[in-house]
Amino acid sequence: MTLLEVENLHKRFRIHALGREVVAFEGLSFTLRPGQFILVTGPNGAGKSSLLRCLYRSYRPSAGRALYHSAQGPLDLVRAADEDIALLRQREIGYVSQFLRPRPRVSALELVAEPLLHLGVPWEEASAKASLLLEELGLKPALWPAYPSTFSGGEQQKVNLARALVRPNRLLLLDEPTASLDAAARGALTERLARLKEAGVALLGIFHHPEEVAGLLDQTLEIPPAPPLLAPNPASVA
Amino acid sequence: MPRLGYSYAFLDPGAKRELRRSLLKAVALPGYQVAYASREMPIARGWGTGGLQVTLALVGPEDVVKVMDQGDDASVNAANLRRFIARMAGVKTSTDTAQATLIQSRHRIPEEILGPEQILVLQVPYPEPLARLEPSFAKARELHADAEYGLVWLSLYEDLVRYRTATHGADYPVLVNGRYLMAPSPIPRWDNPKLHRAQHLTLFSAGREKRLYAVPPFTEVRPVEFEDVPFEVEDQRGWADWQTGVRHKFMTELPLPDGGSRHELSDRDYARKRAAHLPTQPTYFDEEGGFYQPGYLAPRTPPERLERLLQGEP
Amino acid sequence: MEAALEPPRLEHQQPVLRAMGLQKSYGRVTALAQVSLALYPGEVLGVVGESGSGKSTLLRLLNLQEPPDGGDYRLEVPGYAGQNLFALDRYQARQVRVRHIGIVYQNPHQGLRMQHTASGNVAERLILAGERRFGWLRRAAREALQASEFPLERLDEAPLRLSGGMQQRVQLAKALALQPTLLLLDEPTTGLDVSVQALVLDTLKRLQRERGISMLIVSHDLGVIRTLADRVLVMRAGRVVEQGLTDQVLEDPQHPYTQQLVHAKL
Amino acid sequence: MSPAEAQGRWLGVLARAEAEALKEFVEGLLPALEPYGLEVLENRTGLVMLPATDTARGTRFLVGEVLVAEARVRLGGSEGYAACLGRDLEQALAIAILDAALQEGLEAGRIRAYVEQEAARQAEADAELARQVAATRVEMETF
Amino acid sequence: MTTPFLAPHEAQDQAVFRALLRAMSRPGQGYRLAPSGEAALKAIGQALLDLETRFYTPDPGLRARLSQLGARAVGPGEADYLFFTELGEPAWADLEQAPIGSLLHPEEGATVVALSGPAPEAVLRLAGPGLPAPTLFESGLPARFWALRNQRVRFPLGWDVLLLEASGLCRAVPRSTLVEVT
Amino acid sequence: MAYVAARGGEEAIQQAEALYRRLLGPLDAGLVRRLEQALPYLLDRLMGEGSLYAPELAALALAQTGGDLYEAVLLLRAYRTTLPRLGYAEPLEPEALLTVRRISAAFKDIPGGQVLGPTLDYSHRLLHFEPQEAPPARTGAEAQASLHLPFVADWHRQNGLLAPRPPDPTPGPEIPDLTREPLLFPAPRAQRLQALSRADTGGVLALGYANMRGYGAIHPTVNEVRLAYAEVRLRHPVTGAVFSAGRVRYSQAEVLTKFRPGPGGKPALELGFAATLGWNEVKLIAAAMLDAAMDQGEPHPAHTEEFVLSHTEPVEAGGFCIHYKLPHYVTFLSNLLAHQGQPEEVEDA
Repeated sequence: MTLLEVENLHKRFRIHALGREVVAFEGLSFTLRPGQFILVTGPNGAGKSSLLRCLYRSYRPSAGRALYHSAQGPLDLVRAADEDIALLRQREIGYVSQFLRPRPRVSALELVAEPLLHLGVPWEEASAKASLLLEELGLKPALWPAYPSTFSGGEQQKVNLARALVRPNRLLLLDEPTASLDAAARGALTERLARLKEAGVALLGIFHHPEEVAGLLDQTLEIPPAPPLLAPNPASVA
Repeated sequence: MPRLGYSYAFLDPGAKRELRRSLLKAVALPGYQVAYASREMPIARGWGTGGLQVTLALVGPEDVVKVMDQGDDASVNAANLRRFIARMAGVKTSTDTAQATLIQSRHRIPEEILGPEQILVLQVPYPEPLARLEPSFAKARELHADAEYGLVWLSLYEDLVRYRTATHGADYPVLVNGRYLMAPSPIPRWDNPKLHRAQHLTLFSAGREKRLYAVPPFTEVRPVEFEDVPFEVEDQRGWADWQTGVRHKFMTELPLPDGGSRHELSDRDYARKRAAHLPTQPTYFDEEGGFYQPGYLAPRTPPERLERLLQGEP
Repeated sequence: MEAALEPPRLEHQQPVLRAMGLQKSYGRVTALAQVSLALYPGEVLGVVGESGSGKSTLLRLLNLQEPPDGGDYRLEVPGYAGQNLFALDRYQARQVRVRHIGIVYQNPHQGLRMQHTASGNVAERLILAGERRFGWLRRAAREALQASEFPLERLDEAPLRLSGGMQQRVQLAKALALQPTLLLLDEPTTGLDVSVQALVLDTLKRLQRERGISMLIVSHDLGVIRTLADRVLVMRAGRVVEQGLTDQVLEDPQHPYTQQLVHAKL
Repeated sequence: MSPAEAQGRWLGVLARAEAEALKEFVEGLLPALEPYGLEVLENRTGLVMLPATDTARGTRFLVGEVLVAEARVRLGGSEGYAACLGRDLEQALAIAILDAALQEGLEAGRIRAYVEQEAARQAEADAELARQVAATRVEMETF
Repeated sequence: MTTPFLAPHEAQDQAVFRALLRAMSRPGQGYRLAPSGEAALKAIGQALLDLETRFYTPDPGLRARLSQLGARAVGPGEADYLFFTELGEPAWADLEQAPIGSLLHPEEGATVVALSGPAPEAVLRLAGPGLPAPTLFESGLPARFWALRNQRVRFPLGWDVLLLEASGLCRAVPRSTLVEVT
Repeated sequence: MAYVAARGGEEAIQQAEALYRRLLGPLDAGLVRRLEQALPYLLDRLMGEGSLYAPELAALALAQTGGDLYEAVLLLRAYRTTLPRLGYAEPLEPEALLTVRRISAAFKDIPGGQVLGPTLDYSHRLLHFEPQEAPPARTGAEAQASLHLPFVADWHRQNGLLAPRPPDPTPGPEIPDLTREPLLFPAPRAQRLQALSRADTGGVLALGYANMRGYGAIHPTVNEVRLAYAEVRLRHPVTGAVFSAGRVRYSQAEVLTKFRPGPGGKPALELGFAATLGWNEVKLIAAAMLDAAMDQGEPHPAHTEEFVLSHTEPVEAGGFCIHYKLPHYVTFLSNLLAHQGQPEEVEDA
């Protein structure tokens, strides 16, 4: 049984001002099962991040198919309606970025609890879960009611991770989540990922230091280097 | 020689028909202001030309006409109008409220309860109850079309917040038949309740502003009020007529040279009858100040209660 | 080739708002050309575009302030569900507008009676909906102002004497007093200091989350849109040139105009 | 000149004629006309509403009312009519009688002569006015 | 100065108007008009119609008589006043079109004047302005008429009805009245 | 009892009117005739605002009121109400006007020339203490003299600066008439022009002046001012022959407000217009400006049709102003009691 079947996925950026296209990646195919952890590797600029963003639909894939078996039925993430993607993001698909985007005047605890609040979880329960996770990742309790915009990079990233992990997901996309973390936090994360994997969450991730999660990896997806040059925009040539 | 003879009741038949058509529509649309052409009359605009036109459109040889101003039949303007109506229509006139079939009045409704066949014509300076809040008649018309009267209750709300009382005196706006907001003409608030489910027909006419409207008998007429802060009439509980000692009827205040004042019944016909111990009709407010329709006027709001409401304790 | 999106399959809720083929011209100027949009429960839809793109016209139409030349507009509100609201008479249209649609304008003068009290401005909404209990109005005005994080000690001051940020809170309280189904926001933070802007945005975000109100926000400020909107419509010369999830439109804009807009602003 | 134009001309000239002289003239004719049966049908004052035309956009509007005296008489088989500005009922009556007489062809020679004499006087007065107005025309320098 | 003279026709107009005003003020109550039957229709026309009004009637004879008042005969959709000597099948379509006014100008709703049949055809329960309490009233007009009337009246929109009975009584049912056909 | 006994009030009003008459002095036909001859411009203003052309009655009204213009206008208006309307004259066609004065500020010279006509515009405003004889008429050629002077607007039209004047075939009885139908806003243009023709000279001047001083976005240029005689043409009821019942003094003004880009790149003009019975140049220039300003749709009151027309009606404005002399003690007391005990704003706790 698979959770995600990616077939011949392409991503190109069409830059109208320059009349050019930039290729991010081309012709990717792979499958991902529940509980499987695939590491995405490849040289810088190969389009590793772009792949994750395409699956999260922060980017619009240019061609191909990404059949996702949601709890409510299968759906091609390439063509699915925005409304459906929004729904999946709220309930099934998580995404951990490299950086937190803090909002002014929102406390760390509130920011982490927010995804649960969106699902209608009462504040008491949501904040308890958020506290637990922040504790696990080693953010000092004194900082919980503070605004993360004043935090260090590492502290911010803990909040970011906690926010992404606080809610149960079926698919988790990890884009260099450990970049600015201290060793203790990295350890906590690895531990948490192991538990998620055990619980059947499918993981697709980019790691600067893959050795940290080596024990959890099932497979590696190697993205070949992207073509080095800008390709002329076929539309503008024609 | 120019034509010397005037039409019966001054207005030419065409003007009368237009007024009559408008009056019938006004009765069918309680509280709604019907626009009419409003002829120029031989008295100045603002001096009762609206009321006069309606009276002249109504009047026939069988009528007995009473005209009063501020409650007084002897007021110069009332006398002048009465003279004109009598001259132009050859009708009987009377100062006795009970005798009159047609009563044209400025700023008062008589104290004695009007009978079902009597018609009261009130002179109106500003027909538009929204004018203080929306000076454009064209825009006010849209507000009436939508029954959008929030502004009026808002203004009462603000009065209560700022002054702990409604500051609107005479011409206190009313909602007629649950639909149209209406200016009752500058009658004192004391007279407002008299319009509610009255037996008689009341017609209102503003000559200068060219609008007429009606409150048919037995029509709901409710002042702008809050359920928990009910409308109040003028507080004259301590006042008595200096000549007759009568209380609980609307009084006017007469300043005295020594700086004090005394009080006098505003309805002079009623005062005359009371002074002469003549029989009178039942009055809208009884001798204790109770209104003849029990329950319509709620008790006054005590200041402590208003303070609690202001704090949001319903 | 750009993949055409399919209609929603997982989203089983009915849209709260569905507008189809909105059309509006002023003389020879086309303000809106075949604009269609849907808004789901609890969703925030951003509308971006430069001035003259038709954003304001769209808001006026959706607020039933003026009729379109063509189109169909439905809101899932009691009594009017499944009806084209553009076909209502002026009285009914007003009922819908008063009870079910809230609006916050960029210019508080447009949305508030500046000489009245702040609480009165909020109370008026309830009055329009038929509330005639003074104590109740006071309570509701307090609650709505409190929810909009307005300082209650200034409850009975005139907006004229309040700061821009406070004025927006009064507008918001007024818009929310009747728990509208739809909240329209017309550049709600434009003209405010950055710090005040953040406070207002935060209030909006919280209210949206707590009350599940569907919002449509018009702004030329992409930061505001990113903070609040789930999805975005990009308008230009009366047409929708692009729509998508907010992060997608901002990070991977497809249409040349959107690219220009995003790159000019970010 | 069509009969209607001719009638329009005499009615216009008579309306502007000097009233006292006109009345005297008609007084003198009455003995000759009365045998044909003279009946006054209407003689009253009233208002005539005057529409005007806006020269900017062409809208027709009502500029105001004009007081006129009018008269209708029957003489023989004709109905004479007159209206003239003001409230001189006798003047209107006098003109209406002349109008009827001219239609009937009674005393036509005398009446026509009177009308022509009046017309000439009025034309001269207009011409004199026109000359005086023309004298106020500003002569622009020409190079 | 002597009092101006009240001409007989003016006296009739005044009396008719006062009766109509009473009737309009007290829905369902009968007030006597001096003339009855078709003459009453004409008397109402004379009291209210002139150059400034438009009327409709399907009855050619009545149309000719009312036109003499200077009023313009028009179609039912443009009429200020509609006169019916009888209300049957063809009248329904006319009444469907009768103006009900607009929210900005509800007074543009028409007045429907009709001769009422001799026998009671519908029992109505009337309530609203002019009525101290809900009142039953036997109408000589068919229930179909009242159903149509109720369908067209959305206060303040709608038309006002004047009924003329053979007895010479005139009754009014303005649009402000709630009419329930029992 | 047909009449109430004259009590204090009634006796007083009769005596008040008598006193007024005594102070005014005797009034006879000779006085009225002299006023009619001596004060034609005052009568013009009175007849224009009274909306009734009847110089003899205007003089009578003036005599009866001692020259109180508002009272005199009211007399004329009220008298008007009592007269039957015999009918409608044939519409007054601009081309048929017998013009005695026609000037334009828009051009140095115009077709037909700048004709000053009777005016004091360029006279020295000196009081003359000696008796004045009418100066003799200058006699002379002027063979071409005509009272039919062309219209400056027609020149604009020939040059494509102004839209053609569309024919308005509305017959008299169908022209909207504010004396028969109430004025509702927005008003048809015909009613607007009718209202301006009857409007109060002082009121129109004040609002027009406010516009000129910068409250309006208008910089007026007088395109044309014209004083004329107009024939009142009626139709013979039997034969249908059209004839003139006499001449009335009539004046009109056009004010040029601004240029707009028109079709074909040429500028297009906007003209405001006003006309009245009698000769009254000040009122017409101000009124024509207001006519143009009312189409600008800007919110200043002096630009707003409802504001301008509602407040420049002399009988209504004057009457309402003096109505405040009537007793108001009931309303005054009611208002007083409404405020009693709560005179100051309550400070918030």
